[in-house]
Amino acid sequence: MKTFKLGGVHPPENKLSQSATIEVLPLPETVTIPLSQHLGVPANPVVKKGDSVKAGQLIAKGEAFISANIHSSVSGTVQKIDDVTDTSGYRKKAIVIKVEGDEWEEGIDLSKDLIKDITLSPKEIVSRVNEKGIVGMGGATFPSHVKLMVPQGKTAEFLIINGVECEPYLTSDHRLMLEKAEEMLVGIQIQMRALNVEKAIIGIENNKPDAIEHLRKLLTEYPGISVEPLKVKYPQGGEKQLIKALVNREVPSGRLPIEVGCVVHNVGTSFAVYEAVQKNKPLVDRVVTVTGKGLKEPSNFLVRIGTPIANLVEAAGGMPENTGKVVNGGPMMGKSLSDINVPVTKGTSGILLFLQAETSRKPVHNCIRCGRCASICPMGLEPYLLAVLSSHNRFEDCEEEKIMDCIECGSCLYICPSGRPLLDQIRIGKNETGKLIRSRHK
Amino acid sequence: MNLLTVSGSPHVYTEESVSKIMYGVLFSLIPAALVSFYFFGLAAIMVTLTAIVSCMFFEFIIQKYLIKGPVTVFDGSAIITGALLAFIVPASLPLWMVVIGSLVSIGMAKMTFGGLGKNIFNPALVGRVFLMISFPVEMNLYPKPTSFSTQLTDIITGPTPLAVVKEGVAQGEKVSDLLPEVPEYVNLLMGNMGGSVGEISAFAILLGGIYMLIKKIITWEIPASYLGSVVILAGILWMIDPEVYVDPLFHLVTGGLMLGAIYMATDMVTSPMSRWGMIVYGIGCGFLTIVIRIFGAYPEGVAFAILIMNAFVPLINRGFKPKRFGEEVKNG
Amino acid sequence: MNEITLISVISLGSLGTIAAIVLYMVAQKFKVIEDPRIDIVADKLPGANCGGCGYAGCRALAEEIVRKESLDGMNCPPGGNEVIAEIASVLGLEATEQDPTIAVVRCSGSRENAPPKVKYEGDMTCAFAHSLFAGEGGCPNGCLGYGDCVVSCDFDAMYMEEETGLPVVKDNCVSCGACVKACPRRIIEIRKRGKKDRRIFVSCINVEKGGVARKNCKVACIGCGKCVKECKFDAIVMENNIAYIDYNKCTLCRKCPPVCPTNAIHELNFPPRKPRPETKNEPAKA
Amino acid sequence: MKQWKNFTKGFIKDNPVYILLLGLCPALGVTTSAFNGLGMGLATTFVLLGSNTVVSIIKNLIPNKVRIPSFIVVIASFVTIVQLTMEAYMPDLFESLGLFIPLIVVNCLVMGRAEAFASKNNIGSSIVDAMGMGLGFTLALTMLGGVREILGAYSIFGIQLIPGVTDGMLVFVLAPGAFIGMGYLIILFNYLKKKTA
Amino acid sequence: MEYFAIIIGAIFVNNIVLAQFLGICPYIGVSAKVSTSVGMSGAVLFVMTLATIVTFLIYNYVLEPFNITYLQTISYILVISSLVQMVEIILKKVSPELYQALGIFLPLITTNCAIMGVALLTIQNEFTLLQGVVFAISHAAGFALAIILFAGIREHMELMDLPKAMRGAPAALVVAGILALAFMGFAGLV
Amino acid sequence: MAKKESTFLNMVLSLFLVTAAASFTLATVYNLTAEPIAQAREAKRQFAISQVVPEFDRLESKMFLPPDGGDSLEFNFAYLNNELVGIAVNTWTNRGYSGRITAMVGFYPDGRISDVVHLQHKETPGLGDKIDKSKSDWSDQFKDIDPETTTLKVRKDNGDIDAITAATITARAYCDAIQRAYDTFADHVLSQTKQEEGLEL
Ligand SMILES: Cc1cc2nc3c(=O)[nH]c(=O)nc-3n(C[C@H](O)[C@H](O)[C@H](O)COP(=O)(O)O)c2cc1C
Ligand SMILES: Cc1cc2nc3c(=O)[nH]c(=O)nc-3n(C[C@H](O)[C@H](O)[C@H](O)COP(=O)(O)O)c2cc1C
Ligand SMILES: Cc1cc2nc3c(=O)[nH]c(=O)nc-3n(C[C@H](O)[C@H](O)[C@H](O)COP(=O)(O)O)c2cc1C
Ligand SMILES: Cc1cc2nc3c(=O)[nH]c(=O)nc-3n(C[C@H](O)[C@H](O)[C@H](O)CO)c2cc1C
Ligand code: SF4
Ligand code: SF4
Ligand code: SF4
Ligand code: SF4
Ligand code: FES
Repeated sequence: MKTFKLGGVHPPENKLSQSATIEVLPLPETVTIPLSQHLGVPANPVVKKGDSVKAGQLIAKGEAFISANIHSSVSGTVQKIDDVTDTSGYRKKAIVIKVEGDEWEEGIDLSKDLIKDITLSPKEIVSRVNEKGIVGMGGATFPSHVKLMVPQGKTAEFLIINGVECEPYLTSDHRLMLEKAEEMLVGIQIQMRALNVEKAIIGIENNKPDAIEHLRKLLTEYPGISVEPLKVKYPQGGEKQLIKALVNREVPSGRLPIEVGCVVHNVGTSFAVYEAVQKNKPLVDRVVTVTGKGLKEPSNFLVRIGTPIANLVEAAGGMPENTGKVVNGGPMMGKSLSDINVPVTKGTSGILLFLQAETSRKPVHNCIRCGRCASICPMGLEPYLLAVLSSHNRFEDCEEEKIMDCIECGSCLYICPSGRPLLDQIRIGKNETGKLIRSRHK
Repeated sequence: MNLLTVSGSPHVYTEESVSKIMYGVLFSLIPAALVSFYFFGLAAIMVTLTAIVSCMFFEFIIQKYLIKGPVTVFDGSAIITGALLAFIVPASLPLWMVVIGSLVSIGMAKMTFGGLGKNIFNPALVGRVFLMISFPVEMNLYPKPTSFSTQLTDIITGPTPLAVVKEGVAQGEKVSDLLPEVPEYVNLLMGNMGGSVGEISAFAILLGGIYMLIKKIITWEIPASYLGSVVILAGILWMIDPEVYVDPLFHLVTGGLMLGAIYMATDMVTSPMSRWGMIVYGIGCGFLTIVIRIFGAYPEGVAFAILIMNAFVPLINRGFKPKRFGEEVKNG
Repeated sequence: MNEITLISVISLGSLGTIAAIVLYMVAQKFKVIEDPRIDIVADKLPGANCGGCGYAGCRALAEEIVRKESLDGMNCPPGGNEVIAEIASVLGLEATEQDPTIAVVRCSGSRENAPPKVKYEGDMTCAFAHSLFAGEGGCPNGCLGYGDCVVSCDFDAMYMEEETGLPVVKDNCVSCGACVKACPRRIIEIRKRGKKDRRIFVSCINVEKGGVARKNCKVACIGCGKCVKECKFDAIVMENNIAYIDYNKCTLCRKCPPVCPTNAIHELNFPPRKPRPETKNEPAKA
Repeated sequence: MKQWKNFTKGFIKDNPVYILLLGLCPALGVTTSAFNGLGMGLATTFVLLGSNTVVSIIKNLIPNKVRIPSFIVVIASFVTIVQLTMEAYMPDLFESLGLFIPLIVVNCLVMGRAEAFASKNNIGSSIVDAMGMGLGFTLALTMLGGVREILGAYSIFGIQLIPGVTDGMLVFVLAPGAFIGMGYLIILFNYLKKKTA
Repeated sequence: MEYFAIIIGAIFVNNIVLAQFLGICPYIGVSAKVSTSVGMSGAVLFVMTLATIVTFLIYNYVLEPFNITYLQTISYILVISSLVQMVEIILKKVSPELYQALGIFLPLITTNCAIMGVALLTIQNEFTLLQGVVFAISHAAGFALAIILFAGIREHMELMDLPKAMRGAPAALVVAGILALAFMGFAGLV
Repeated sequence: MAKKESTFLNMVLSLFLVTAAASFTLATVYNLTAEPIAQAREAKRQFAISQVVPEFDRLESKMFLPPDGGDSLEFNFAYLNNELVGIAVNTWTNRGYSGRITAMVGFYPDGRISDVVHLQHKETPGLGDKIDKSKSDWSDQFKDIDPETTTLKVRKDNGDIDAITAATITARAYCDAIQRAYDTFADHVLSQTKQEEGLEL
């Protein structure tokens, strides 16, 4: 079975919510929709305080090349457009909407019917995806329409669909592949047309045999698409690792996948593309896994963007008394929250509740130079070295040692027996090195 | 109040920890210790205990009163240093010398550089070489193995097999005439020979090594390349003239080679990080060991070889980087 | 004069002469035009070529000094400070006489005033914490308390105070500015030392609106503007919800600190005031 | 007062060996015993004294370009004088210091003081400087020699500390002991310097 | 075989820095970076060879015949220093790149025990000119080995945050001591 | 006084003067010390000889080639009242731990060793330097032995000499030096006396 070669770790999988079907979460009282839910420039609001909006209505426009439109996820009145506390505790601009009923913008097809015929041209597809504010659902929230435009002089050979879900605990993609498989496959076909590629490969780790099975059965109707089971290994979902595993090509350091003829999209993105193109529905809801060992009912919810995370936790049985940490995303790459009243955004794939006993980091010792971090780094870097160079402010050396190649997968910090804050220090190093490199280009 | 914790990703961590690794090593040392206690009796036990206790003591004193940092005596690394230091000195060594060795190991070779993980040279080996140069007389008297004895003084000493062969060859005697003077290979393998406390039984050490390999405490690269290069080099010389150069198997099972290759060269702190670095390091150790054993003044070269290669580690780490992802474009 | 003496004098003398001639010729023939200041500086150096400065000999140091036009971090063990001072005067590098300055920490969000709302784990540096979240106390501008500034100080002029968790600048600060650069939140400012080392400054840089700021921290500047009105010398400006005292205009009249409703204005090294009814918060005592 | 400071600075604050790290080779090479250290130290002090004096006398007669060769010649002369005298009257010491006597000529300390101090100061100060630095050097060498002798042979200035025991920790008589001993003595001197500052 | 003994002896057994204590100042001073120590080694190689040749000639064709060997020290240092200064001046003009890589170390070496020491030892050992050259080159190689190894270790220690009191010279000397201990293992190779 | 300009003439002249003055001074010192140095050397030789042979009033020196080649050895025949009381042989070996060892071996005219003292060595202090009489009485074991009947080898090599602990190499080398002295002695002196004795018979 295929997998990527270099490094990788095997954290316990803990897919607690694996068999919980996707439930639709009831509407909250207010939603808070941040203006920056994607990689790139924040969107500019096009509504004012007091305006009444419908679900699916454009409320903020992404005007830069790398930016994305934002639509209202509910119907109601705009309460304010102001700074609110975001996941990190800093304050960012957001539109707060008081929910009144559930009225949708016209032209949005809310039926469950599967529409297979693709009528739009590639160009139209891209502009539809752009218009509907689709961003990558795999975590990076990179505006998808950008990735659907092949740069001049390059050709895409493969569309790679990321159904790996290598993060422990998370199951939203898994459920999506089981419950919305056909829609997703149509979405993939749409993306193939936009990119003008013949082949699409869906990579799925073999801890999801039911999903592999299910998709394989459906594939006969969708030529050009294949499913490839992969050996479980974190971070297989990283796009460079996935490309290596599936087509054995290495994206060169500092380059994009298109360099080796690949474009990677997440299964959730394909589903969102389907809805945008065939149903005219903007990205206003998503599947979120709510899980954790202390939680009563680990679940998968279909949630409107902007719903407070507290609501999700409540719906999954309430926050356990001895919760020590709440993480937005997976345990390896997610962000820990200082406040659970922050909203779900386009990039929220899961909410993870850790008990106090589970969360603590190990006491920090000196690095014993065991080399484990270097041996598991999927990018072939030397985390111990990068960390120490970064903490000595030696950013030129960091650059030399390819710190910018780090995908922040967290494997190194996970594995280190000395509990070194490797990734923490590497992140600082990446930031500063990035600044250094940019200042040189100026 | 129950505050939420904030930290950077990731949020899950392995169960591995420094002390788990260290105690794993200690556990794997048990067979070798038992063999030596059997052959050298109470003297070996005393030397081992003294070394361990004094290493821990010095580590504690220095961390607490000189560096004034956190005290980590129980992370196990000082215990290993003590145990390994004891394992590479003769069982008949006066205990006060063992204490000096411990002071040198911990105080000079480890704490001078800031403690665990920061030292450049293997502490136990620095201790041993220091003793060897300081007290050549005492460090050259090796007790003869007996079955368990409680004798502490007037131990009968004799040369180690390596010394017998080296001395003999230097006098122009033939290897085939010398081999009958040393124990048979089975005895050499099991540990029935003169030598330092813990180095005598290649077999027991191998057992410990296999345990550490399975537990992933060490990797195969260093022991394999070290032992391999010794066998190859000794083999070449042996094929040139078997009457002057003893056979490779003899090199493998005598002296501190096995202990060195499995426990000392593999000390992660003082060995290279990347796979190829480790292999180069192992080969360097093997080469130097043979050079010193065969051409140098000392019958045994493991300690010097590893220390010298320790000094090369920073350069090796610079020169042998892991293969980076996307370094060379390979398509297809 | 016996024979040995004669031979000695002749042979050594001719060696010396030859050396001088050859050196002169070579020096003439292979002249390289260089910054004349290098020669001047090299002349001042001991010429021991010991390498103690970390450069390859005296001339190398001289070249480096002239190239960088600075003496930062350069020293000459045999020559000592006198030599360096001399070079400084030759090159005109002395710091022009200035009002003495000192680093000032502009935050008082101690553990008590801004109680922690979450717990932080990980690399205990302000740099990383800053990039990760707003801080345990919740103030996105306030001191994180992990002491990057203290670490950066080469002069042992800062320490972290145990109870408050805030850094304190000691008197021996040379205002090198290292801590200013090290603080990811730009909390530290180099200010005039003031007469008799007396200083008045607003110990807060939170630009959030008053209410929000106050929610996290009891001693935050809430931008109420009372001090601005109080100051007779126009030394206080209000921008972005935060008051700032211009040390060039401030006359140390001590009028503003009492009017601040949150005690955000600090005065240092003044004689104690007559006791006031309310208890005053004074975390940063130098 | 100033002269006194000038004189004593070489003892701790600017100790040529431990603080300035000058003239390390003889400091390490000959200090197998306190006596050797003392001998070497005094020999160096003599050269220092002589060269500082002469250099401060002739400093204005020498054109810049041949300044260094001239100073070297002056120093070398004094070294040779020491060499010859010692060979004649202290042959044993001469033998044990061996190569390091002629090498005084390249001792950075001697050249450094000649250049840095004597070529800029009058005779009086130059002599004081030479004495101070020389004695600091002697102190350093004697100390290192003493430490090495005590640890390496359990004796000091040839006097056995433990009657009957002559073999100490040999390392300290050999090369590694010199480095190690000096390493820790530097720590001591840094500490003393801090204390006295 | 004799040359082999000279080479091994000079590089390993009697390493100029670690066993003979010559050239310690640059060993401690110019070993902060691997790149500079490589440059330094090159310069030492060059000067040591040159100085050995010249002093050999001076000794055998001037001092010895005129019976004024007591002028050894003074004539050597005079000749070596002038020579090096000359080479430096020429190098600076002729090849600025080489000067940057090697030349800047030249003045540092002039007044250095290693050069003088090897020149004196060549005479003491009664070598022929060729042996002397081999001797000098091997010693330079020994110097290079010691200083480059050491520079690697120092670069590494730079990142290790040693205890404050140990930083700099003390740690460097202790490392040198342990290195010297380790090099004693080469004893008896020749 | 202003510094002199670096003109050609100034440079050459001053350097010449400095070197000339230096060499003149040195030559003077040399002349003054030449005598004491020679004396010191001679005293040392005399002292070494007197340590290994019985009291004497006259010395005669001769050089002999050792039978295995190599540098010739200096034989000092010591006479008391014109009677040969002993022969001090300045011998050497290159088999020391580090470099050459030279020693003075004293023989009685009948071939027995009267005493041995080292002259120069570079052996390791604390180990090999036990050949030094002031460091250890190890070399006393050579007194009064007859190399004819005693094998001058360390016990390890099946000889009769106790090695120095942990410094067998030095001990071996010392034996080698003494053996060389004896061999030469036997070749050139003993055989002659034997011949003379034989003639007399
Ligand atoms: C500045 C920038 C430009 C990008 N341009 C393209 C592009 O032209 N085509 C494309 O397929 N992906 C593009 N990407 C997307 C990346 O390849 C990648 O999918 C995205 O960063 C998220 O991946 P991750 O979740 O593995 O980090 C771009 C990303 C960045 C940051
Ligand atoms: C360490 C790492 C792990 C990732 N794991 C996954 C994953 O399990 N599933 C996934 O869909 N994307 C994962 N991603 C994101 C992908 O790299 C990539 O951004 C995504 O598949 C692109 O698709 P999208 O733009 O549609 O999100 C991971 C990224 C990184 C850096
Ligand atoms: C630094 C050092 C110095 C040594 N010095 C001597 C010495 O002076 N004489 C000597 O015979 N052996 C010397 N040795 C060699 C060892 O002591 C060697 O083991 C010993 O000579 C072998 O003889 P043994 O059989 O007595 O142990 C020295 C070894 C080292 C490492
Ligand atoms: C596999 C392994 C081997 C070790 N070998 C040694 C050793 O040879 N000598 C020693 O002092 N410590 C050894 N240690 C312990 C520890 O790493 C050592 O004390 C550090 O070098 C101290 O910084 C070893 C540890 C491990 C895990
Ligand atoms: S976080 Fe970066 S450095 Fe660490 S293992 Fe992942 S890619 Fe490597
Ligand atoms: S895993 Fe941790 S202890 Fe091991 S080398 Fe990396 S940072 Fe050091
Ligand atoms: S870093 Fe500089 S400015 Fe800051 S406290 Fe220290 S000396 Fe003062
Ligand atoms: S002032 Fe800045 S650098 Fe210093 S502790 Fe506070 S946040 Fe950190
Ligand atoms: S004293 Fe030898 S190089 Fe400085």
